[in-house]
Amino acid sequence: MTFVLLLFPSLLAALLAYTVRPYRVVVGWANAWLSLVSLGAALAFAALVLAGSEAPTFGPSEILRADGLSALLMVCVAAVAALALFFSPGLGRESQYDGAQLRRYHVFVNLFIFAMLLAVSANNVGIMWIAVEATTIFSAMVIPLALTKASVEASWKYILICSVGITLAFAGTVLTYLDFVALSGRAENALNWPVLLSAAPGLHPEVMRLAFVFLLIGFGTKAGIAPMHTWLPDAHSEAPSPLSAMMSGVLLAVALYAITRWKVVVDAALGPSFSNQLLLLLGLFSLLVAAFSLVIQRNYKRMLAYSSIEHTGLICIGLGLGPLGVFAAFLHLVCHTAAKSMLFLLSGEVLHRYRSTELERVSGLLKVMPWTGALFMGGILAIVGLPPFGLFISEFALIRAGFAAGRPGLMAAVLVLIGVAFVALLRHSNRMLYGAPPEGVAIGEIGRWRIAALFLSVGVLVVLGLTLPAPLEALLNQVVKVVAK
Amino acid sequence: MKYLLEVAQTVFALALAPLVVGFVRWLKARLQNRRGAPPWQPYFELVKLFGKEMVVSKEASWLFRCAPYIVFVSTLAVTFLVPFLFAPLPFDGVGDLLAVVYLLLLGTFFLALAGLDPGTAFGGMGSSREMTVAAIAEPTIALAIFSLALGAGSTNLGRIVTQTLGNPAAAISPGHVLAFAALFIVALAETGRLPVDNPATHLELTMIHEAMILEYSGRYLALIEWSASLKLLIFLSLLANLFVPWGVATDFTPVALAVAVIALLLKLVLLGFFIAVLETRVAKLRLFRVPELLGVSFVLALLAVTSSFLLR
Amino acid sequence: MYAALFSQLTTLGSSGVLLFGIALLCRRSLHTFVDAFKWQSLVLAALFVVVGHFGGAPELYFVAVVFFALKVVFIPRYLERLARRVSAERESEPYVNITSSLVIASLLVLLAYAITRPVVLASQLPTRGGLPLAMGVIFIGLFVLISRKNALTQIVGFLVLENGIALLAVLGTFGIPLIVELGVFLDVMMGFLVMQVFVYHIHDTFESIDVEQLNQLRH
Amino acid sequence: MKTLFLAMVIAYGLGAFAALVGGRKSFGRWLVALGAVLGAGAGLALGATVIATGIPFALSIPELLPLGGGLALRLDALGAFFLVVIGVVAIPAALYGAGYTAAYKDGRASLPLLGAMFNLFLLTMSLVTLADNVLTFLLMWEGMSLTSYFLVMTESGEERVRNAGLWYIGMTHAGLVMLLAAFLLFTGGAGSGAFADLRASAASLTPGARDAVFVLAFLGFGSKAGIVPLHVWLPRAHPAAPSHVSALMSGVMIKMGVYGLLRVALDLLGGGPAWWGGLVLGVGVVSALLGVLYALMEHDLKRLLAYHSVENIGIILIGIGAGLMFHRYGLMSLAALGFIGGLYHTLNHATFKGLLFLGAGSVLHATHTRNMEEMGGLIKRMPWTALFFLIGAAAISALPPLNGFVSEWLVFQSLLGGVNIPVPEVVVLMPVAVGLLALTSGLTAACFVKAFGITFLALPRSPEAAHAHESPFSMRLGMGLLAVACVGLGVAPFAVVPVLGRILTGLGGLPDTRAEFTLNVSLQTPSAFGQISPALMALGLLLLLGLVPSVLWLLRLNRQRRLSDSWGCGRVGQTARMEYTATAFAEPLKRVFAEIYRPMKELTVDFHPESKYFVQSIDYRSEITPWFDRALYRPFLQSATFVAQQVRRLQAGSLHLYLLYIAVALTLLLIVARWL
Repeated sequence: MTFVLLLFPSLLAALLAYTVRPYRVVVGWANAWLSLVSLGAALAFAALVLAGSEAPTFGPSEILRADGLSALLMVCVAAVAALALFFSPGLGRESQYDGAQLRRYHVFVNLFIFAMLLAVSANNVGIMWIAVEATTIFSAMVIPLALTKASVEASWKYILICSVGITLAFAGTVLTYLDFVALSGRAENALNWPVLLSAAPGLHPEVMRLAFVFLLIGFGTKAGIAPMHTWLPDAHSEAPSPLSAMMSGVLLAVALYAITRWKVVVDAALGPSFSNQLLLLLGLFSLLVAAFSLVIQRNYKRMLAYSSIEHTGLICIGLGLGPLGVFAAFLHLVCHTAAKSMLFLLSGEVLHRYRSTELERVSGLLKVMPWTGALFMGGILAIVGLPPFGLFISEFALIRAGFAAGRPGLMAAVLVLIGVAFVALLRHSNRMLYGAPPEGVAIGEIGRWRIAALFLSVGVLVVLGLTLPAPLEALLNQVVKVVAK
Repeated sequence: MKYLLEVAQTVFALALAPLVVGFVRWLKARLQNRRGAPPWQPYFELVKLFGKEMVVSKEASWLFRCAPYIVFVSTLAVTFLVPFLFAPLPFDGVGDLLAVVYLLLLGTFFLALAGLDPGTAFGGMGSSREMTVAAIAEPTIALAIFSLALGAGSTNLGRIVTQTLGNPAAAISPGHVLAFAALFIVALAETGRLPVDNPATHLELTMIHEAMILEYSGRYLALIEWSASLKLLIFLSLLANLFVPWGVATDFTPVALAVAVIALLLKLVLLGFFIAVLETRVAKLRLFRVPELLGVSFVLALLAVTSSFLLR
Repeated sequence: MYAALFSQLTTLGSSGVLLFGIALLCRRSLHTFVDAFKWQSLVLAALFVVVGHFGGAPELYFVAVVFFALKVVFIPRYLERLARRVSAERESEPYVNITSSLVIASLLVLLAYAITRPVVLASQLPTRGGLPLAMGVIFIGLFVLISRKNALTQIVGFLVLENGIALLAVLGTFGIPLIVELGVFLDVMMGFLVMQVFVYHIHDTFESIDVEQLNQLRH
Repeated sequence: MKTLFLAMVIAYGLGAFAALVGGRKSFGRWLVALGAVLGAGAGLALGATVIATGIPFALSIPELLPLGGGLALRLDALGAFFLVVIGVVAIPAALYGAGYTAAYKDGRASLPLLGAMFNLFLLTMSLVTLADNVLTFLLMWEGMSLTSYFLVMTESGEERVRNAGLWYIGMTHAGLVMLLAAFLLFTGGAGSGAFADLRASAASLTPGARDAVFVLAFLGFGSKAGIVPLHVWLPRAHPAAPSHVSALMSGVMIKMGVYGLLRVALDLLGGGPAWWGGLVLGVGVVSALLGVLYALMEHDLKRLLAYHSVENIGIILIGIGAGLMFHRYGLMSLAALGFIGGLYHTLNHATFKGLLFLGAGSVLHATHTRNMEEMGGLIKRMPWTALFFLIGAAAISALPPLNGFVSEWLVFQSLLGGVNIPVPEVVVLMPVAVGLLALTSGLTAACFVKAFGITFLALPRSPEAAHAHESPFSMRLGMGLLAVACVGLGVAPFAVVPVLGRILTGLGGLPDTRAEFTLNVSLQTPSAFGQISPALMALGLLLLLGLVPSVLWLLRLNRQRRLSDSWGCGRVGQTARMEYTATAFAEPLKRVFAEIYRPMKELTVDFHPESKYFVQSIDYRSEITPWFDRALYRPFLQSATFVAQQVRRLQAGSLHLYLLYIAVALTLLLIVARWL
């Protein structure tokens, strides 16, 4: 039942947006409020998991399932989705988009949310793959809301690269299934994750190695792991900001979730060292590419996108560092989700006011919009890993895990690269925040409620920076139990 | 009693100081085949200056008026620490050799400030040069102290003197000799003698000390001149009594004190003669060659310390 | 005897699929390009039937029908229409000329053989002989995507890539669970529809569907 | 003690809150200052209590920072000393700030932010001294850096300030990275990271790991302390910050690096091989000398002071480095001497540098310029500021009987004690250190003659300087307090040194050596190697200063005084253009040390078009780029940019290229998975 409450609202919202024609403001609001139902359901799952109940399942051949890992991701996805929907275009009176565009936006964004929620609640890894593939398709439809050369280019690259990548992931899925069939014959629920996991120790290591490479490359494309990240800066910078917020905040997390799921299976077959090494390798490479791409950057949304790649890299490294690392990685994921979604939403407001995504054209943000500017600064400080924000703690935990895993050299490299990203990000954001505002930019704040909503994000980050609430800690421990026994 | 003697020694030093300057000047004149003013001429000059009115620049501040006193007092304070006639002094524990150096630096510091105060170009030039020389002379002084302290096991002047007296062989050790040479060069620089500075000239571009005190007159100038001569006496006495301490009284019998006075005068005559000869023989160095000279002294001091180590 | 026939049929079929994939590389006009893809899909659909029959997986008949409808009828027709609409009858020069393409394709097939060795060893199915060929099709699909400049040919390349995986699935497992298979078809269809929408967008904004000009977003 | 601790936290908190609510109003500014004063006062009292009673204060909040073993606070004597140092400077600085920040009402800066960050800065800095586990320490450390970053960015309207802020936060982050690595290497990534555990596990570390921990910690703390060549942020950030903040940053914050070094090297690691001390000492000497050399060439008053902070940190490190070396050779009294010298100089530098920065702030406040070439004559217009600045200048030049002299004397004595080290190779380095330290102190005196002379004396060089005015009472009060502290610390070392001895007792196994350092009102070094009594010295100087004029008065000499034009060798019509400038003042030293400065000179002469014997204009330009900028940072930044440019090429815009990346990545990983 809770699964219905989780998944159904976004489908309903998409349907609503589809049937009401032309678009009305009330639809946008209805969708936003509906998303809170999903959030409630996600929280309910988290509570269930914390209460210690066996992972609840749903549907024919247990097609949906919610263990700790899923619950954590559900909460993240639902929360960011709700936040993004409240910031969506078409909720106020004036909008830069026309009715048809708004309608298309609301239909596909809700489908996108549905696909993400499905991906994290699917028990069947095949369904999970389908849902992840669907996220690409739906989100690609929203990127070029206003048809410009840049947005069309970005969305074409996005859909092609991600489709290719994700197809490769399917090849990996098939290879695993093939191995499973070779081991124990065909079975209808063979692709269910627990079934797969229990069979995993008997699977052929050589096949599983190949399969994991396909899966890692495939889902890694979606997660923005270098060198498959190339679509990410383009798509994030051209998408409407609420969509960017979701893509950067949770879509990457969903893809990482898929990788984690598969990692568990592969580890059961191979032992953890193979997948860990690949994750560390690709994570470090992502960090390298992202950090140095940040050094010379002219566009603030792209800057944020590269920062997402950086954090994806960090999370990958965390995943490759054993239980402590997994704990840190998912804490990092939660914090990054909160911070980055807020930053992208704010960047939407900045873009709206300055009418440019060029760093050079944006200055004096703190004067133009004091609260927005302050929030933006808070977000930047958070993502570069300064206290009192959660990422400081999670990065600390991550680095500590690296030292505990006996990889000081790797951690040294990580620290240096984080440092490069740190300076680069602060340099660019300083330019945005301070100085004199350019001529012709109106001075004044955005809506009070939006500010308040984003202060929630900051609040979450600060709380995570100073303490670790017991429920979250328990949930993360559940995740660690699922991922790295 | 001890304290009275100490005060008496200071008064003696105060009284002796102008004579030393006058003696060197007279000797120099004789060496240059001039008749020269008598050695006691500086006393007349002091009296004359004390009797004159003070002309003070409009631009100068209170600092200009205070500086002569500070310079004089800091130099005077040093005389309480230096064993001119006997050792250990009762005030020995108040300040050691480092304190002596820094007290002298205190005077230099304020004199340099006073040079800047009236805002003339010459004053500034003098201050700048004075501070440059003082700064680059510092390492040598410190090392010379190091070397002396190594031998004596203390930086306090009384201890150094008594230790050297107790161990005569130390006085002719290479470390001692080298340190003496180094400190001698520094003493020339610090007291504004040739080849670093020419005390006898007011030639605009070469003067250092004189440029600084150009604006002073009357009592102020008297105080400054007096403290300058006192500084010369202090340095010469330090050279004389720290390195060659024989004659310095260690008890307070009149005989010992009389011997001490005579010994000190003899050593001062010797040193004064040496300075006079030197000042007759060498020309003033260009300002930017001075660091080279002080560099030589630094190397000498460094060698002194090193050899003290190796022979310890 | 029965098993040997099955094995030979599937190997033959997979070779056919691979051959059409390679044939794709020598095609210049869009029409023939789509044709090659159509034939490839047709062979693949037939292979579904064969595996369904010999392997005792009756749901594969159903899959074959859907596959046929989608990839042999629906998509090629749509592609043709699309090509006419955006007036892209001929492709511009590819990055790699045909001769080199063929050499690279053969190397890719060799690589596929080398890499799938453990998979072939792991599988006991009579169809396992075709697995390297399926991997080869995947690589060739990727290669088409990389070397062709036209948005439409890229779509075809992508579809070939999918065909490769479908081949892998059917040979290695006699078809993945039906519900997943249906989901995949849904995705393929939606993906294709969205892509063709974008082809229109590209055509509208750039006045050509040459992907090479999509290079404004950098760094 | 808990009450004092809570009072400190709450006072700072309320101060920050008051700033956010009403920081713009005059009343609010006073509340901000009040919060800081009360907080600092409570901190001071807490520190003093801990030192006096010898009982550490401990507090742990396991609910916060659960990942790092909870928020663990423990104030031992060493931390307490630094807490006291914070209080000593923070109270005057806060009072001063109440008046100083009035100038920001013009909207150049956000007063609420400034006030809030000021209080939070003090709070986090105070908590650094209390932190008792790794995560708490790092959190407070970074909190201190972040809040001070905002303080540096106060006048963010200026490009220069933003640049300074970036340098600052970049360097400080680099430092944090090294600290993080050091601590995690220390703990091996395991355990709660409680300092007690670290102390216990120090012995079980391999020598290599210990060395690595030490070097990383030294670099990390050094970047905060401002050792050469990691000091580059100092001359940038300190001038940019408001002056009372500069006073705190320079007077106190950089000392946290010293605190950290002592904590890690001496307390947690329990000392190490001789080269640790040698490294610290060597870096100290180089920092001291280069700091003062570059200070001499500065004509920006606050930059000059910032370079002097580098110099003084160098002196502190000389003491500490000597202490570490003696510690290694078991010469515990001498080790205590070195550490006492370092700590004493820490306290002294806090007072006189705080004072000097406040003085510089008053000048800036009055003239709106930091360029010394536009100042002059301020002694008449700002007599109090001038007096206080003079006291600070004399103290930093180590002139007796002020505090700088005492601590430099202690450091000198510790170096002289180096002869007791049984290894000749080590000993022969000592004289070099002595010589360079002496050179440093001489140059410092020269530099402050320049700084004070050019700024305050002679004729005003600009209309702003001519119309300068004295600072308001609150600012003078702040400076006055510090000036008193300078004098007090200078004449009463016999009271301070035993306290320092007590603080050191037990650290890294140091015995109680208090008895060896004092003799009534005198200060002496172990086995009476040297003995001074600044108190008597001061008394004597005062007596003589009274006596000499009295005697002259008694002699009834001519006391007539006539005001007149400056004589200047007969030049009349004295104007400010004839004055010696700061550049000119430093010129001889620039020539002497040209090998180090390597100045870039440019001389352009324009002749009259008719004849080359008539010169129309001469344009002379000379610029000094510090060698570490040239040799270290520029290549580093260039190579980072180069790498960035290469990496940027990945995102070349071509879809085919991107797909190729995927294919290549896939192929490579498949090959890896199949065969490796």
